[in-house]
Amino acid sequence: MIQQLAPILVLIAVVVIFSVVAIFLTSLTGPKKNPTIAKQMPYECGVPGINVRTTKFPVKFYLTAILFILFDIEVIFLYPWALVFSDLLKKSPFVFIEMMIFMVILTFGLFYVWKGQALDWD
Amino acid sequence: MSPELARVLHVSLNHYLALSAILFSVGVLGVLLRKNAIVILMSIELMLNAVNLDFVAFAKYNSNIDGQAMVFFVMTIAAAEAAVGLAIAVAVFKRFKEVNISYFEKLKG
Amino acid sequence: MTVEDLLFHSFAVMAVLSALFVVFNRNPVYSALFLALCMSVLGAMFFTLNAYFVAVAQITVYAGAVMVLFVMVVMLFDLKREAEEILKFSPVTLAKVLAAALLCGFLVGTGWLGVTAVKGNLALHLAPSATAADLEKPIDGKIPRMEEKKETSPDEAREPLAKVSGNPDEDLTAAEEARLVENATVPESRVGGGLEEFGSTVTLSRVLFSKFVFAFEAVSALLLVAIVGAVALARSKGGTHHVS
Amino acid sequence: MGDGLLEFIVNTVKIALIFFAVVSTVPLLVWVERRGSAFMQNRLGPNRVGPLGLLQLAADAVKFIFKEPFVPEAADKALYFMAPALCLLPAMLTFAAIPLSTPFTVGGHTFKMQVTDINVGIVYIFAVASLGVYGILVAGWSSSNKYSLLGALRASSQMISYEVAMGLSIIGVILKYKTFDLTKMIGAQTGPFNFTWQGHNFEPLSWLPNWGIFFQPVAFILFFTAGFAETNRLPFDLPEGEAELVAGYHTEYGGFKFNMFFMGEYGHMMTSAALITILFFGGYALPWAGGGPVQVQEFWLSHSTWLSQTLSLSASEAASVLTMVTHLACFSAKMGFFLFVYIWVRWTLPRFRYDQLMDLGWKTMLPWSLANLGATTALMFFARYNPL
Repeated sequence: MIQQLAPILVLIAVVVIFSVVAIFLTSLTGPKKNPTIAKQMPYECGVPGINVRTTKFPVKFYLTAILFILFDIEVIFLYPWALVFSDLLKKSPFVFIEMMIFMVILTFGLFYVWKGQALDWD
Repeated sequence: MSPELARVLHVSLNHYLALSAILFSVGVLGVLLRKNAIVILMSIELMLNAVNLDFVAFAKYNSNIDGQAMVFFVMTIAAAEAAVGLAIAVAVFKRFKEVNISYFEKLKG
Repeated sequence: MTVEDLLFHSFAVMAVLSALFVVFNRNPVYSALFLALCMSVLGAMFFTLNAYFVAVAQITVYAGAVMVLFVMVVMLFDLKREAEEILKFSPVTLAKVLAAALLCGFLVGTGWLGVTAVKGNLALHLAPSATAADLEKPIDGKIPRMEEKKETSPDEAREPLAKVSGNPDEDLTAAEEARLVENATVPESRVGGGLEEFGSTVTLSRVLFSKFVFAFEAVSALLLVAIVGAVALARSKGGTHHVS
Repeated sequence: MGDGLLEFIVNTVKIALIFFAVVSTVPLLVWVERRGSAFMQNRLGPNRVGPLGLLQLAADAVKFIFKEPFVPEAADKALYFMAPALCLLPAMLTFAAIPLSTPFTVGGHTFKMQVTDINVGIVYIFAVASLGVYGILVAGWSSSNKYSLLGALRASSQMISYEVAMGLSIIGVILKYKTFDLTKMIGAQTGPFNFTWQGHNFEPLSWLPNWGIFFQPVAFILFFTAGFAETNRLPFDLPEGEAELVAGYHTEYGGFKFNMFFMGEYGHMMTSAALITILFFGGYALPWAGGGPVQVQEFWLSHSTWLSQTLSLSASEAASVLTMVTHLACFSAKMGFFLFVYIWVRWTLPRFRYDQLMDLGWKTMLPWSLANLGATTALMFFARYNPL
């Protein structure tokens, strides 16, 4: 356990130290800050920028994320199943049937999403 | 380090239960104190996570793998809850431009 | 203090601090990011509990999916800092905080005492030198046995614990206490049964798809309902909130 | 304790070395990308600084370091500074689980050519890779710029959409190898092509290596395609579509902070190429070396006297070092090829439209990965329970 976890923690520390040192040192080496009004504004291509974000975002983006969560759960259940599938299959075909039921029910969900035009982006 | 302190700091199931209880209570506090519906949903997720910690700790200390299996079902419920809860939050936000929990009263009728 | 203890305590501090930031930060974006941190830390903690697959599943599902949705929603609603103080002084706030503190104390107390009580029994069962006769012996009558606890109703169940709560270790001799502490954690060799190293993932998968098969199929129904519900609520065309 | 401390220090140094190796591969890849694109478009590319323009890398680094540390006024300062690190971290953490070569022994200590030998390797990589979205979202939001936010939104939506197909395509591979461990997957791919159906071995194809791609070709195509989307590269680089969004989520970044986004992107690309190599092309194992790494070790045992004499190592230790170098070279060659393919595709294909991109992810790749999974499972099922 420690042999597996400790290197990850050390690597996190290395990356964090690298990032902090790099960002801090480059802020020292660079030329002095010279903020002008135009430079401080949000970037805009050639015209004076507007500082407020009033952009409306299509609800499609949330819907994609929501669907992702639900299918991600499906994938998480599939990983351990795939790991033991061939072993359990030697005992009985039940392991095949149970996942087929699971998949068929979720494919209904996909079908509903598809027909409900929740996946259309135009 | 005194032996008493060393004994208290030596990790056992109690420590995991205590940590889980603290996290759960922080989640409860969030639900009670906050008015932002999305933060309330987050606090509920925090409570579910505290329960997951209990399950995994029990699985280890009772050498019973069932606890780990339960975590998957808790996770599924948490994900379904977040998906539907945020869908409602999006719907409410589109109508009222706010996600204050008091606006949810106006959903009826 | 072993490395495991050190890891636990640092993870615990990180988890509690980030949980507190979730609740007490007025900017919901920070709340969401701190919750993602808290969940990742808990994932690392699962790793130390030898639950490898659960740990990565925790990070994939919670930190990688659920919290991404939260962060996206909060960022795109552009919810800035909240105007109201979270902890403004009023009797209601005080009552809320006190209620949560009481709950916390109660949970920690029951967890701690309950485990100490049960563990007395468990430690004996797991002691390497335990014989069959030892296992039959009740421990000193002071510590409730698991079987007794099951028979009592929830209200009565608190009673024996309350008795013990005075000082659980009071009537134990020093030798017994030392033995309890020694056996406080189940020895690694006795854990066996699939909790060692990679066996845990395979055993977990087997249990998941044989013992919990009904729950597993119920999960698919739950996910189907959630998909239909979320799409019906959130889609723009033909949804329940179609704005013309 | 002393021994444990030594091990800890040695491992820390190893981790730092692998980290800096990855970080310093990035400028090399940038050079290949610039020269390669120039070659493909019949231009010259950077050729002034140093031989073949190789010192351009150093010049770029100097330029990154001596830029004005610019922070937009409307930005959320804390998150603005954190975002580059959040982008770099998952890229490095995923690469940590990649086995680069066989372990080697020097002075009685065995070193693994891998930061951490995690037993749920492949799932760990997916878990950490899914955290890559945060860096992008945080960068886009904290910059307080509509282009950044739109770019971040597009990037994260695209990444999560293709993550489903990517995760599903891997299931077939796990079904085949019955493990999450990347080293064991490589071990299963040594030797000649071995496909047995109903007790009959496919003899005529035994000249092929036993690579995963011959068992899961559809999974390979899906994984490879999803890899482009996950790394936000052309033809799926809409988040940075410069005609619409200036530079996407890192519009407001400059200097070294921008460089860190770049490192993160190329880090993801390297992990992706390494994963393709391991899952479908035998990893570090030499093709056509029948006995796999063991055979290579045996070969070096009888051919390593020159090294064991010069470095005064024992024969087996010298052999293990040479085996490691051989396998590392093999792995680098395979991974380098796929990195080149990434660059090649970038300068060959045009960009998708956003609705086409989402349609491809949800309406083409998701059904295909489900079909691949169903077909693989059905084949395994009928191989066991033959209805005929």
